[in-house]
Amino acid sequence: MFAIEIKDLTKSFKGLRAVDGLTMKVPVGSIYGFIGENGSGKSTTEKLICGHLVPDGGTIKLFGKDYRDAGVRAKVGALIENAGCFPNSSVYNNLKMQAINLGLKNSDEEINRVLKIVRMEKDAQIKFKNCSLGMKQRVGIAMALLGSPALLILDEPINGLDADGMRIMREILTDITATYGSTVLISSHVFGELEKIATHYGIIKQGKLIREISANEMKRTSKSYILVECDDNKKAIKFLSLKYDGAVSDDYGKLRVYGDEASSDIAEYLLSNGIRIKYLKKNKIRLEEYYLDVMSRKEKC
Amino acid sequence: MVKYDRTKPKKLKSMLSVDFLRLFASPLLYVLIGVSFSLPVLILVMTTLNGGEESTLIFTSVWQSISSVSEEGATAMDITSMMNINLLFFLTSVLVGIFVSEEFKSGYAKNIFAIRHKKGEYVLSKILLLSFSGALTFIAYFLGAIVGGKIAGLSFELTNTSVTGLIFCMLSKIALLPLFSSIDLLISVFAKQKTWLSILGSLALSALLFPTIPMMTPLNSGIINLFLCLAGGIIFAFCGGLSSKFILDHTDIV
Amino acid sequence: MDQNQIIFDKPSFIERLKRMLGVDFYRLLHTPVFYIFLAISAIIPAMVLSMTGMSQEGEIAKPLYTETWQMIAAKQPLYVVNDIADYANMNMVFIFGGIMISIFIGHDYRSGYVKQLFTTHPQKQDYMLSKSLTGAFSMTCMCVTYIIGTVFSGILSGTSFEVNVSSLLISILSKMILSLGWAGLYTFINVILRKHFGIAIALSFFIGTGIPVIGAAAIVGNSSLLNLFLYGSSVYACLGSSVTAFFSGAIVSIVWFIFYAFLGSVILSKSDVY
Amino acid sequence: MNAVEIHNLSKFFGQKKAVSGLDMVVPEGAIYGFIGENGSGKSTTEKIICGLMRPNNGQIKLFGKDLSDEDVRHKIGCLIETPGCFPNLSVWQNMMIQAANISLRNPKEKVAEALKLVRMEGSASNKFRNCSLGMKQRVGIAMALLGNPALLILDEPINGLDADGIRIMREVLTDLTLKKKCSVIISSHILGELEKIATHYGIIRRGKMIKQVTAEELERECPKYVAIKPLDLNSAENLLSEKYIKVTRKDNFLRIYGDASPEETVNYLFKHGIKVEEVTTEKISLEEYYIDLMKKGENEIW
Repeated sequence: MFAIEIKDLTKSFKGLRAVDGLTMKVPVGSIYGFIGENGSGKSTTEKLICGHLVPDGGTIKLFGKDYRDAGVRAKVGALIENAGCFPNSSVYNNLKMQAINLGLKNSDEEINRVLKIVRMEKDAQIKFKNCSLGMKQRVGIAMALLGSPALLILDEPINGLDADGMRIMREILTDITATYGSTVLISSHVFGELEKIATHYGIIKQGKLIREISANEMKRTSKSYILVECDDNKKAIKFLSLKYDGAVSDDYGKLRVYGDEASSDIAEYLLSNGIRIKYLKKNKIRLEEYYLDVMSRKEKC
Repeated sequence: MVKYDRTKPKKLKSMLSVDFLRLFASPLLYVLIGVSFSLPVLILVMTTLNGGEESTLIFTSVWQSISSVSEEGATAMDITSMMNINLLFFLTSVLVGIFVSEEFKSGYAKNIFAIRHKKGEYVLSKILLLSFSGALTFIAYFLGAIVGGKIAGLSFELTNTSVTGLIFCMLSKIALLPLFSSIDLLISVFAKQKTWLSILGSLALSALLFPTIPMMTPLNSGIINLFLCLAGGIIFAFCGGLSSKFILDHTDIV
Repeated sequence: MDQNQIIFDKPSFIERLKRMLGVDFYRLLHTPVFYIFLAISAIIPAMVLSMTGMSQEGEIAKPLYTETWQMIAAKQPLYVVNDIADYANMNMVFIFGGIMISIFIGHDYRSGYVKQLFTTHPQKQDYMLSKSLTGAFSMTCMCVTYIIGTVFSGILSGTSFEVNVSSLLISILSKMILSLGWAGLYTFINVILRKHFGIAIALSFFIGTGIPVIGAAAIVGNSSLLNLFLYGSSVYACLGSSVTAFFSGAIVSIVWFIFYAFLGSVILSKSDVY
Repeated sequence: MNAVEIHNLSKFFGQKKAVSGLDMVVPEGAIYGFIGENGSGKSTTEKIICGLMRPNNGQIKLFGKDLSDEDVRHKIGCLIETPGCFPNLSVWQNMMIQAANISLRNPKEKVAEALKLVRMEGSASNKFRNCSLGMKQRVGIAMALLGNPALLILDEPINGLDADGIRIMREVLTDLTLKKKCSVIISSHILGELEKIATHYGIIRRGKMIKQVTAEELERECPKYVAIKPLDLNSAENLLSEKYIKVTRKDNFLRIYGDASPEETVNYLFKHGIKVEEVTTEKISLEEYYIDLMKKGENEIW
């Protein structure tokens, strides 16, 4: 079952096609990293899912039901662009209103729970307009977490969070997907952070989803290789190409051995032939490289 | 230091161009000019064209919508002496309130005050600009009164005043504008982001000063009235400007 | 917890409306806007009552209002403004109500909280109904404070209090019922013009003053056709009104309320939230 | 000559001390990385430098002159928290207003150039409120850079920028500081990006500057180490700790500090029959340095 299923969704503003035939599937319980350039239609898609914008065409299904179904939408938590809070009311009052809006019975208890999660218990009485950028972001996250939603849509939640805030963010998302089985759609430009928690990725370019892949699939399919550098590379390459056919020297003064041999065996082989190793690394594909590689490809696969 | 594109800081000129650019780019001024043109038309047309029954709002001549003649009940707080051009001073309070608080609310004040230490130019440029736009609304009202008078078929002849009296009356009212805009600026600079406070505050202060206007600028005002209004306007603008500068100097901009 | 266990119990219409109303009332009672307007509608009658009429040829100005209850409603339904006393009565509450609802809804959109509302409430009629009901409630409260203000200023200025009590009650009740229709109208204006707060509040003020109906009355004269309009029936609920006036006002109000709520929901569901 | 010199600066909001006794020195032409947690007083300090907030006490000197010197203040460019633009005016109009604000000689051409720099020339005509978060941030940066300022203060400019946007900003900042000798104060939480361009660092905690260091000093203070991922962690650790003085363990990697060379350590392990999966020479990253600094108690640092 998919938490979000979108089929050729289109949305244009005054002639400019923000979302253009987007098709997307977000499995339940996953943390779906939604990546793309500024203005590639990420926020627009998220607003369409939350019903903030009316699509020109295409269908959106949440948990198998139409996205306009009130039951499903009551279990959606969203933080898009900024936390929509009343500036003159205190943080606590804003959360109280959202708790009433969600019809939560034990609202005070629930509010304290989410405030504790984002470490904002002591600042609950400050007026929202007096909070700093980082604190406003945490209030937005707390509001989205109210009532432990089945689907959480976060548009660049890491914006303005400090290192500590990012760590909390990661813990929240992994915890909510594990204990409540919720699904998270998160868009961000900080690939380092996203990489640590995302289970699926969707790469969007000019309003189209050009690649949708799960994290471990990405690891498997991308050509992995071993990087090695020795004090005498020429001698090393001769030995390596004897035993491994995928050995080649790249232009950064390092040797690459494609295929999935164990790096320890390669090291063992080189050392036993008296070659001293300066650098040895299993090349774990990083999200940023994968993203740049996909973006540079012209065709849509 | 390296030569920079930023020329020698001609502060007042740059501040004025910033304000004028924004004034003509946003709809605020045009809406208020529209309102001040249609206000007299509404007043004149509605009161005269009501099936002839007796009405408390009887305008004998068009110019009554500009101001009441000096000795005729100028002090009484009755309706007709209120329903004339002097209402526009309340409109200027709304204009100043919105225009200034928009600057603080959008955060553009950060860019203005980052490169200026002295707040004098900001205050002076605002007073000049807002008096100028106030004058535009007065002119629009004047034209509206003429149009309204034509439609309602009211008489245009000037009883116990002359054309010069009328012109001086209008000029001295415009001369009072710096006085009102500097006071409204004072409130708005204090209120900063809180638009409702700057508008309500300016309206309240203008209401306080309102009764003086008919006395200072009757229909048959002469050169002395103009001189008095000009002097009063400039002195008040000076004090209002200085106190606004004081507030800006001693409070956080953000 | 495996996935297909997530059950989505569809909240009933009443439940959804209750939640939305809860949010609106919480905000209404916890922010100063409502109380400021209650105070305004208490003070205004005192000020207006003290205003004197037009003074002709210098004799002392005769007071505008001879009886306190003229402040609540005019003696006979006159759609045309020829006497300020007939115009400035409790209908002014509908002007203040218009401004308050514009500020209330404008705040929703400017703060961005409307994003949360429309995330959890896909049906747009929840929003329309809840805002109209909140608006109607606040206008009724403003009527109450208006009446209190009138009574006080009446006692102070010593104007006479005798009036046909039943028709006074009818006119007060029908004006309160009419606030439903007015709230629907104001909510409609502010939701349609949500992108231009300035124009929305100006338009609400303009319609609240009833100038369009007065203009029509100036042309068409005092025909009872004007009662179909909200301003018309507000004027019709005057001191001489009978029970039929009450029912006609109630029907007009409820019809407009439903019409605007329905039209607003349809338009909203077709257009983007902001 | 220093671009910014601050001595014993403090600012109170009621009883809350936003900034207390802060000292700061930013040399001319430097890119000063300003690092600190949320609410540690970064933005407040930057607002005080721009004259947007009045300090309770403390001395501030810009280019040797006092903060009230008009000539110096005229050469400041700032982007603090959100870009201050009028929402219902178009991007172009906002930029033209800023060009008038700093009395630029040929505004149209300069504004077009600035927008081109941040790849925003295409959407110059749409209203500011309709731009996405990333595009608003680019407009804010373009506005701060207009008429190349002498002192540039950017408060978390990377917020919302995509990879391409960050790359552009990096290029622009290095170009500004090298060619035009502009000094930059930039605060950010993404230390990886900051590390690539910053020449000086200032670490602030609860309103007090706890460490000011240049990039070279940081280089020295962050020792190099050889990171080894052996198949069998414990035996490798015991073996290595005999040979080398300082060996620590961090998420199944062994770190050998001091001047150990990777070849030597690998051979040493190979002789003792310990298989190795990965060998790299690394340097302690800015992020790690910052986290260690934060863990140390406040008094320990002095």
